[in-house]
Amino acid sequence: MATAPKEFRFGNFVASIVWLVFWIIIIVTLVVLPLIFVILFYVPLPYAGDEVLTPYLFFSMMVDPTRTVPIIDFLIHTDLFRAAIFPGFAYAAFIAAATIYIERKFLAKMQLRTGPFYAGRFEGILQLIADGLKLISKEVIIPSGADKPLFWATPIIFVATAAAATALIPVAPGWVASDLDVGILAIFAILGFFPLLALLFSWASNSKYPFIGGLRALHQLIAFEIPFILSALPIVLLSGSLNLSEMVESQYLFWFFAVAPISAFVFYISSLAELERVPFDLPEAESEIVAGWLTETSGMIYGLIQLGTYVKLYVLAALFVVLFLGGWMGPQIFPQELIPNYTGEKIYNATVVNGIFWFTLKTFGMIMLILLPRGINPRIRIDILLHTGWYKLIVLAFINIFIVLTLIYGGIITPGGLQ
Amino acid sequence: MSKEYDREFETKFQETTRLGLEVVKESEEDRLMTLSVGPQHPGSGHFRFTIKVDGDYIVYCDPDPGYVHRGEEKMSEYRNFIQNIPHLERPVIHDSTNITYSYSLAVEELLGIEVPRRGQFIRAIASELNRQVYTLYWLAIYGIFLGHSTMFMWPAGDRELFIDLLTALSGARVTHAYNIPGGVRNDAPNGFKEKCLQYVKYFEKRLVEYEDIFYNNPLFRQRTENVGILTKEDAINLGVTGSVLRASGIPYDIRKVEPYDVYDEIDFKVQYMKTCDSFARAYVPFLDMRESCNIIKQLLDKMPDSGEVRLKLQSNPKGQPGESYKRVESGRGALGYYIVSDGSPKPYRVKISVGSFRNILALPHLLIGSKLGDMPSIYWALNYWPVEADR
Amino acid sequence: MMSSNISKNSENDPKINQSSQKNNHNQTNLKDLEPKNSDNFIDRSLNLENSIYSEISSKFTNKVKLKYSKSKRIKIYVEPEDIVEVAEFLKANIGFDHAESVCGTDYPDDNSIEVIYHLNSYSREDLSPIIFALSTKTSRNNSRLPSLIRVFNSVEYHERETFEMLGVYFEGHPRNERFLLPEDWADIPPLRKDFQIKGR
Amino acid sequence: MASSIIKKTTTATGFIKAIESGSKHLLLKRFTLRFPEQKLKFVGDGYQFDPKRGVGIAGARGRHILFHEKCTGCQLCAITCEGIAEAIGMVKISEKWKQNKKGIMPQIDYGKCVFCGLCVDACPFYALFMTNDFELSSFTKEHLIYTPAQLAVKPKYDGSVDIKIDKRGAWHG
Amino acid sequence: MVGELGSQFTPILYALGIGVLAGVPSLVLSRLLSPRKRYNPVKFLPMECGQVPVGEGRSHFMMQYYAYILMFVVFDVIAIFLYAWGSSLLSISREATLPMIAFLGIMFAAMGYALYLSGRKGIW
Repeated sequence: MATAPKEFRFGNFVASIVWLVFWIIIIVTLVVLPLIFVILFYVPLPYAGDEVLTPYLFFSMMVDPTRTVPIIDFLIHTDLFRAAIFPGFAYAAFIAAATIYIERKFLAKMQLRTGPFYAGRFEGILQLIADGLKLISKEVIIPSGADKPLFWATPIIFVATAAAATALIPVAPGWVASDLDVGILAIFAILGFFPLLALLFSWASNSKYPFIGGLRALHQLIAFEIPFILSALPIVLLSGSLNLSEMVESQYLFWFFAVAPISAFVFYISSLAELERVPFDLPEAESEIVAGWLTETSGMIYGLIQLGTYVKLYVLAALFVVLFLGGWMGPQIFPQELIPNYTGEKIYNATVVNGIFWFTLKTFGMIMLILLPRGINPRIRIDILLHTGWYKLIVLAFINIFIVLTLIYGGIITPGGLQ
Repeated sequence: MSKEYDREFETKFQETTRLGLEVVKESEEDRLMTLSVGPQHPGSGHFRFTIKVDGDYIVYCDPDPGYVHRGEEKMSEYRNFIQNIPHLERPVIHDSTNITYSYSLAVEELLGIEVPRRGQFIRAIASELNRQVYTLYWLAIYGIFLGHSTMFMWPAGDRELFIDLLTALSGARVTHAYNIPGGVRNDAPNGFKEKCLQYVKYFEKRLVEYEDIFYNNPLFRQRTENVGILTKEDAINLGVTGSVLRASGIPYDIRKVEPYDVYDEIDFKVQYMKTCDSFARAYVPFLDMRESCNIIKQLLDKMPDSGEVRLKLQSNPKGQPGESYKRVESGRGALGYYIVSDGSPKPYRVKISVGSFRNILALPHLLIGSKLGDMPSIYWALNYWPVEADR
Repeated sequence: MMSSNISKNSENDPKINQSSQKNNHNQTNLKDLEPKNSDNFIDRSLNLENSIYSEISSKFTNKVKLKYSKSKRIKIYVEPEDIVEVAEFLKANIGFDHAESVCGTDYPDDNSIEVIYHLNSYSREDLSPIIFALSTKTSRNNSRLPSLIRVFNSVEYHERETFEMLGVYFEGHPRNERFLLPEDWADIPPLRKDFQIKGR
Repeated sequence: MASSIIKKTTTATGFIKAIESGSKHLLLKRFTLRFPEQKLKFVGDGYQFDPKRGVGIAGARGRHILFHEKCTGCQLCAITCEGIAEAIGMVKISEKWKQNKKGIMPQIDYGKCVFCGLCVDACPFYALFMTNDFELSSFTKEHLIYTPAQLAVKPKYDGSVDIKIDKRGAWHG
Repeated sequence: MVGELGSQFTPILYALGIGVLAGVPSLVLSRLLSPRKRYNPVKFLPMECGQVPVGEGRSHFMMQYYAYILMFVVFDVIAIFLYAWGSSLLSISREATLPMIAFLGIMFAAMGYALYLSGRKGIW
């Protein structure tokens, strides 16, 4: 595929490109543009600011850049933008990509290696793109006897589920795609999907090692779901709400980590298990069951599952930040006015930018903390895992619940803060 | 594992499991899953064993080595004593000095020669360095078998120190072809002693880090402690050797038991543990590495500064008719060569008795009744090198 | 031919001379090989070997034949029918508790295959350095030997290997099967002398 | 009695020590040898052999170097190699040397050579040595066969990197 | 009310759709770009470490730890119930917590008993 044919000539190549461009222009002018106009004639267009939002407004940007501001303002406040780009999927995917790079360099540093080094001029910064290109150009092998629709669909559902979880994370005041009243329950519901997807995929791939891996994923869910849920309960008690934004708002005086450190610890351990990261990577234990439920994955199917995994990592790190580390709360370090005496349309909001900054910073700190065990721990065994979950972590979680209850009923803490 | 479950398996498998016979009842057959571990398994190496799992427990195990059988013993009969050296070190390229060491000792007995004193010292140093290389490699694999990626990288990196020393000594990184009947191929280069001391001192500091991150790690302890108990009686019965034997409480080290060359002048202790579990089997090689550092220091200290390192043999030496059996302590235990000579320049029969081949006998014994998750920690703690076992 | 070399070296280098006197067991091997020396050479270290052999020969007077007894190595020859008995005696009364290797050697001239069990002891410390070679012979055409697996558990894989490499059938061994060779191996046992390597 | 008893630590101290040990290494130098840019320094010029004393001279065993003015075409290297790798074959050469009546010299196939260096040990005329150069990869098998003329060229190898040890760990530099 | 709640959930559906939009084209593109060679049927066998697979991949297979699974089925629901109580803790009277504590006590006792029994019977 990749090699050029023997009768390759550069002139022919350029000619074919010119020919292609010519035809594209012809088709666009004759077919696509009229089609757009016809559609625009019938579709009622929304108002952006005081003007009707039409494509012509974009063209007018060349003349007067300030005229596009209301359009951008309008666009970034739509649900679709929020779900797709900023607090939602694209932001999460960007952080996931950064996480992969950071993980590799961080682990390499700990292990006295260099890590990715040659792709990209600086310290292998383009390694991820290279890996993506490699994965996308690899053949996808589906084992015979596999459930083909499920086999193709599971990676997509995996990514979609991870994307859905990102929609619930509040990044800055007002900046959340879906500000649910039952946000934390919704996140638990979505996160509970992943082990089932692992089981689904292992069932679909009709092989023994994935099958055991899927069962192990299920056992991991069983071991850690209850401590995971219980460790978030003190926050609900303290903030009196199930809404994630309100949880952050109620931490304006102190982080809940101060009152619920044991819960935070339990939450951290459980999220490691939830993420199948190293002490708990039993479903992918390569020395026991080849690659666990990922054994039959190849090419882009593997790539999508990895993308979903790292997006999930972002979601859990962000959830930890939201629950225990005060979300976007932090000292105001950005100035109120970016450009002094600017009187035009306002797009820059100092509070929001500040919130995003602190949130991202804390999330990255948390991601580093989640990455750390991979460097220092071996894998755990499944009976120890279940034992740890049921005998130790549940008890620890309850201890913190009772501490918080005592604090509330003792009148030391009210939702307003310390008394 | 609970007591009841254990006993059930014990009674069932006590007699027959070791022989690899299948004793699972017909009615239970349908709920077992047959898994083959290897040859293309990240947890096996060039080796296959078929296991049957009942849920999380292994109920049957049948080792099937031979994927890298080269017929070294047959090949040796067609080459003369010197020419055998480069191919005999192929089974364990990470321990190639030791596997040619005992060959050289055996051939020297047949030829009736003795190595000059400086040659003996350099041989012993090369042997110790190479044992470090092997043990570090083994430790690296043990780390990654348990999912500890740092413990894969650190020993694999520190191994480079000893490889560097051996490169300076012999000229090749892994396949040294350094020991030869009559001594060693060449003298140590200038500055080797200082370099070696520097590296060994640095390595001793690194060993403390290994202990911190790996051996004292609670998760590692949980994975290995009380896993795969090989009692003293079983160890003797199965005839295991090397670190597996010493982990079962028997201080048996060829360097002490039957000192070859200069080892009777060296003051060192045989490292052993009495806990008999996987942890002991993983920890004894570590203790050996630490002791090996001491040995290297002593050897460097006592080594004569000059002298011959190799006897000048005739180009195609003929052995006296007879046979010899010589052993050295390799990274995997006793490594013996049994060589029969009929008076010609080629050996009549060469038998290599290797530690790996003896240790693998304990694998079914230990695996049956244990959990699937214990499989890597038991298997690789047996100090088994598939290529060496196959020869 | 080699002795000239050694003497030359010893004269040149006094250090070597000293060392060889110090660790004399390294040197005994050398002298053992020469029969005329071994008669009048009395070494303290050979006491144990001699006592082991005298113990065996007192029990099995005519059944065992001493092949050689040198420093830390003894080899005796036993007829196939007696080997289990001798092995049991060695294990129970003397203390050789495991086999280091089982080695078969093919002698087409005598039409025989010699099988040697190299025995060693972990439980008796004074026996640990000694390798006791228990050898027996069988004919090449109908090679059958009693298996020692009931005596020494450790011979299991070694005997299996000897079976496939030399075609010696061990009666009583549960798995006289292919072990190291490929699954589709269909030739004569490869370690027999009439099996030729390609091109040689 | 061996000092084989390991200190029993609690779970918490075990983890804390492990984390400390791991994070300490974030400050240490990287050990990796970045091969094409950095090349290891070897002892001497390569493995050589002194037939008079019967002892080799320490050095890396890379590809061979053949001194045409000393080679007598005695085939000893090829005979030695026959039982090992069968990499050395004797070929006719066009040039005339006084000591080489038969006009044959070794030609080495590096696709087969195992770099044991026993051919160097066998050469009694100081004609065949080994050099530091180990980068022999090529795209075809034919290119791995080195003719006597190619073997006579002294290769350039500019390895200058060594393992250095100091307080910030060991590194290649 | 229903419509309002529904509109709250729509961004999640958007995000789901975007996930699908990210996944499908990459798979399609991969399918277009990657080589597809089907001459070797052995290539498509399920992974069995280089051996020809024995038996079915999907089989009746049981892990020993089913006591945990049974407990999970019960206690997961109870854990979610706690949220209903926890979110309204500040708005209900203090006496309402007492039955909750009693409920937790029963839950703990039951769990402890279950863990103790399953540990004793050696189910895992």
